[in-house]
Amino acid sequence: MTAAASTLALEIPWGVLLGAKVMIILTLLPLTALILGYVFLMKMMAHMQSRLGPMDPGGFHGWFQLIGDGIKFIQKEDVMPADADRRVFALAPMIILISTFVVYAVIPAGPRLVVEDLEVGIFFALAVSSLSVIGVLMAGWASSNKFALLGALRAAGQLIAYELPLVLAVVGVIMQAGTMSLQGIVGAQANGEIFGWGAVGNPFVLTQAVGFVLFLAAAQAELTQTPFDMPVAESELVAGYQVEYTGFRWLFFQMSEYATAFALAGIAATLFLGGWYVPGVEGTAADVLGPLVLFAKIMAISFVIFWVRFTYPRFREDQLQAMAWKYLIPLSLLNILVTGILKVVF
Amino acid sequence: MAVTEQQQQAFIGKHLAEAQVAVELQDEDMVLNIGPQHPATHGTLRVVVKLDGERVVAADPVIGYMHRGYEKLTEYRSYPQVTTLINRIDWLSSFANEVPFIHAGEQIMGIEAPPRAVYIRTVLTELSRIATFLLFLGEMGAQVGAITPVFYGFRDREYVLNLIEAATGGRFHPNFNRIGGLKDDVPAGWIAETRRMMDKVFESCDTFENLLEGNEIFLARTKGIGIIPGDVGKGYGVSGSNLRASGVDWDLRRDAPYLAYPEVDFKVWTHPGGDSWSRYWVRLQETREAARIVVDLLDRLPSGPVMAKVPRIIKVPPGESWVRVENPLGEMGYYVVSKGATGPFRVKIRSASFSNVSILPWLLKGVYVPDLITILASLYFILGDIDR
Amino acid sequence: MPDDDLTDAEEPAAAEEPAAADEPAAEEPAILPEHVGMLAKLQADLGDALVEAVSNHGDLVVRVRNDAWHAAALAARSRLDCEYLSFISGIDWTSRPDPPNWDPDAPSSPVQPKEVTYGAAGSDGRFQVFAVVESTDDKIQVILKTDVDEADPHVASWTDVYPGADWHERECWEMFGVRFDGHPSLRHIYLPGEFEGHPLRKDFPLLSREVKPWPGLVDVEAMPGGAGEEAGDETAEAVAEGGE
Amino acid sequence: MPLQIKTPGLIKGLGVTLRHLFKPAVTVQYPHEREDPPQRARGVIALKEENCTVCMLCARECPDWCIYIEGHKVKAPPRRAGGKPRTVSALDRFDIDYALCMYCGICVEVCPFDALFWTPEYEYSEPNIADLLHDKGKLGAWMETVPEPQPLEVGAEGPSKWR
Repeated sequence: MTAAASTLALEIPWGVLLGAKVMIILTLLPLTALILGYVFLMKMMAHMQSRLGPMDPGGFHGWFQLIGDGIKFIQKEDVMPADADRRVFALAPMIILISTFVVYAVIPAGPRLVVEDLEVGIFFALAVSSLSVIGVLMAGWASSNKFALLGALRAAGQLIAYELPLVLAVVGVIMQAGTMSLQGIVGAQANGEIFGWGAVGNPFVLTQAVGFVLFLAAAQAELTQTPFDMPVAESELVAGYQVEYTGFRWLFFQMSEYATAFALAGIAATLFLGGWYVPGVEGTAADVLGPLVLFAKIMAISFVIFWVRFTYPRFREDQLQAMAWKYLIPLSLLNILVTGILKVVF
Repeated sequence: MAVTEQQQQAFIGKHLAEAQVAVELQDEDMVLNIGPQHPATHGTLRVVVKLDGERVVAADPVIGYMHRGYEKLTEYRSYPQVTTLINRIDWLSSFANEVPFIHAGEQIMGIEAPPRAVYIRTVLTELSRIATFLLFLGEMGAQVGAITPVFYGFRDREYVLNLIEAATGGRFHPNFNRIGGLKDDVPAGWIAETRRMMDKVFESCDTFENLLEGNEIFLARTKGIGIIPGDVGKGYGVSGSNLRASGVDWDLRRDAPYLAYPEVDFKVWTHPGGDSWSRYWVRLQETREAARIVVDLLDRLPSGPVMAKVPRIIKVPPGESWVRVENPLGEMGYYVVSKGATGPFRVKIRSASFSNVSILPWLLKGVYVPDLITILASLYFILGDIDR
Repeated sequence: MPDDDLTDAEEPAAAEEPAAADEPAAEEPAILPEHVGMLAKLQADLGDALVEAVSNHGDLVVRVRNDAWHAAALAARSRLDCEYLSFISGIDWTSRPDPPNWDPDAPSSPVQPKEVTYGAAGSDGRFQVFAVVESTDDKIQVILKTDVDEADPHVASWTDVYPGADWHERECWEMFGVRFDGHPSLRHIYLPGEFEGHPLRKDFPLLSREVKPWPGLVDVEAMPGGAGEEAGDETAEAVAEGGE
Repeated sequence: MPLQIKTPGLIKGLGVTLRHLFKPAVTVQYPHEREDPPQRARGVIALKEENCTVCMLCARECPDWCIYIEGHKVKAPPRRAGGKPRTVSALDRFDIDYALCMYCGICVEVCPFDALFWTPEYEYSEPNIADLLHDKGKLGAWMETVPEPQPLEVGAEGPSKWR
């Protein structure tokens, strides 16, 4: 969805280009968070619970609610606990936001619509997305609050445990596509054939169904969404590592939560659902249509993520660890093994 | 900086001494105050837990943040005024709170309410049971992390509250019982409406069964968590569904009959498990059973007056009476001592939640923090019922 | 029959307290037939420590001597299979000094009679501790009472018989000042640690009812300028009747 | 605690929420649409001033003592022509402090002269707690909203005593 076409960018000075890219992501990130927050948190959850959600702000179904909330948060007093480690406390939300921010850079939204088409795109995306653990730990530690500390420790254990199945689930896709570049993976799916029939390509969800489910489960944990929301568990730890945050700092946490959901859904859409590719559409048309298609796929995956979130109860921390180490990781290793064998056979 | 040892010691010295909390701190332990302001304690219960990691080493519930001194207040009020007060003890099933007190008064006076009044009292008691349990069925979900069930719980409870309001004028505090009967009969069309709503209650129970009761994550979170053996429960005075979920077949509606229960054929649900899931399951079954009782009673509602002949100014003759009933939360009883005045001389309120929660120090040893929340939720207490 | 001892014990109590004649217990048969067996079992264990027993509105009320309070719990638990503790609480039988702003003649004011009377199974002092234990198997319950010395109120703790007695005894100690010997940690349960006094004792005032004037005391003002000049006495009385 | 993924319980739960997504919501959009409470709902107390005889019964029976009444005696014309003029009590002040009121309805019930009525109106919240003290003018204004007594259910005896 970004418009930094590398072919056109040759003439533009490096600094200006970088600034433009940063600005694009900076506008995109809150926008996606707003869209997810409004569509799923405000409206879908409300209707699933026999409610309407906000209806008044903005006139039409309360579309302005979240923007209004954001404005409110910015106005709020910046409250910091007396015993807080002030610098770390202030830095933590930034780090979490930055880790999300960088992921956006590698997701392709069209043949030329990508901020940075890295050769190791998927590796890079998964690596930087796990940076948020550091932010969470910093937030929990600096808050000088026992609930926050418990939440942060839970988050650290959980995010590390789920980083592994997340990466392992992707390995199957990488093996099948033969590249780590996200554009390459989209291309591999577009040109793929299902038993010799290549009209719609081969979205890897068909051949990597296990990997897809594993990826979604791990992403759910990575995003600390129910049933894996122990770090913030409001009925146990009140709000976990976020408990002492208010105003715009808290807004950063929320924004990064939804933006990360969007980013991970984007990666899932790219890896498993064919990304921006639309059969039969090439060139500039794909640059226009691609973002829309990708957006639709992201919304579909986000729907599943949030649907699960609004339905299920929460695991206990030890159950979560058991699930990661006893089920998801062996399963993903098996998936890699089978993919490898099939790759060799066919 | 996070909490240093010095700060922690200072904290213990300052706060724990004040509240006289019996938690001794050793090395590497952390004291965590769950409450008095905490979403899981639905009210102002404070549980001081000593943690080793996330494992609870010792727990000491601190109650009294909501103590309103009802036993003292009743001594300064007349009988009708007391009725107003006591339906604020367990505010979720306030109609059921009024019944035993009124019974105690009627017993000392030697008055019996007319059959129609007794039937309507029974129906309203069961309706408040449904209202309480529907909220529990959702609330329990919220405590183990599912956000949606609690909304269904609130939504479906509303159907029942509307019925109670249509009959009594108050959603939460009906104040409908009078010594000798009821304030008034139910309005026209109420019975038909109640029948209609009971169908919705059955539907709602199915929803909870599908959404939560059979959910594998829910099972993993509640099965085997917080097991109360029947004998221990009895020693602590745990009652109601909590005791029945421990396999003790004990229901005052059947075993010490009152109201119109002897005339109804109903099943007392028990579960041998004794864990949090059993408590959920038993309450789910009891909600259905209560709806069945309501329908059954409405079919056979006798006609006639709803008020016996009583003097205009009620003076209860000297005497004392102990009346206990099976409230939604468990055994609720009033020990009313009268000396012939317009108000009671002494009222001992035996509320279910007080005893149900008193088992917590025993029950919470060695559980994890998330299980603590599950256990608190599954015991289902109302703070007003603990503190009175 | 153990009943013989009981009737002996009961008579002096009834003789001492003339007010006891008003009590329903005096009108009913002293012990209901279904309670005779229960009482015999308790009597066997407690002997003459069992001071008095009556059936009160279908419940067996047993008063035991203060030093037999613990034995009573054991007897109820072992002999009657009463494993279930309903509650332990206390009562202060003295009359309350009514708030100064109360009108004792107003029909609705809950002013208590000033003479000290005692309830079912009697009492010989100001404080009493009473408890209800139930048997979930036999579906029976017993109300146990014991007198507590006013000057030094104390009684044995039940915590080793019924673990649930812990909180109830804390509450009773806090509210009435009755010490429970052998209780592991008798500390405040509802009220803050520094609270002084025992709120449910009758001499502890309920301030909310003392600081505000009794609404009945503010009466209708007389007519300005020669009230009752032409008004007939009947009408004035009618007003006064409505007013009081 | 073995965890089984993809078992009916989890799927059934998803089904419940998905079905609710397409069901109409039960929310009542309050300021735009309002729910009508039942006729018996104890919303606010209305005062019929001409019926009040300043007998103080309600004020005394109130568990909270939240009713404040003051009155004075006035002369009224005789009931029969040629009779003596009577002395009646005129109401100076009749305040109900809704910040204290427990909505028990005892005052309405004990009033021997039918001067107090319940009405289901509920829209009288105030940002300032002192404004919850309704004087007799405000209480009198509620009289318009007092509903007719409802008919009773089949099998009930006598007319409704509800007020």
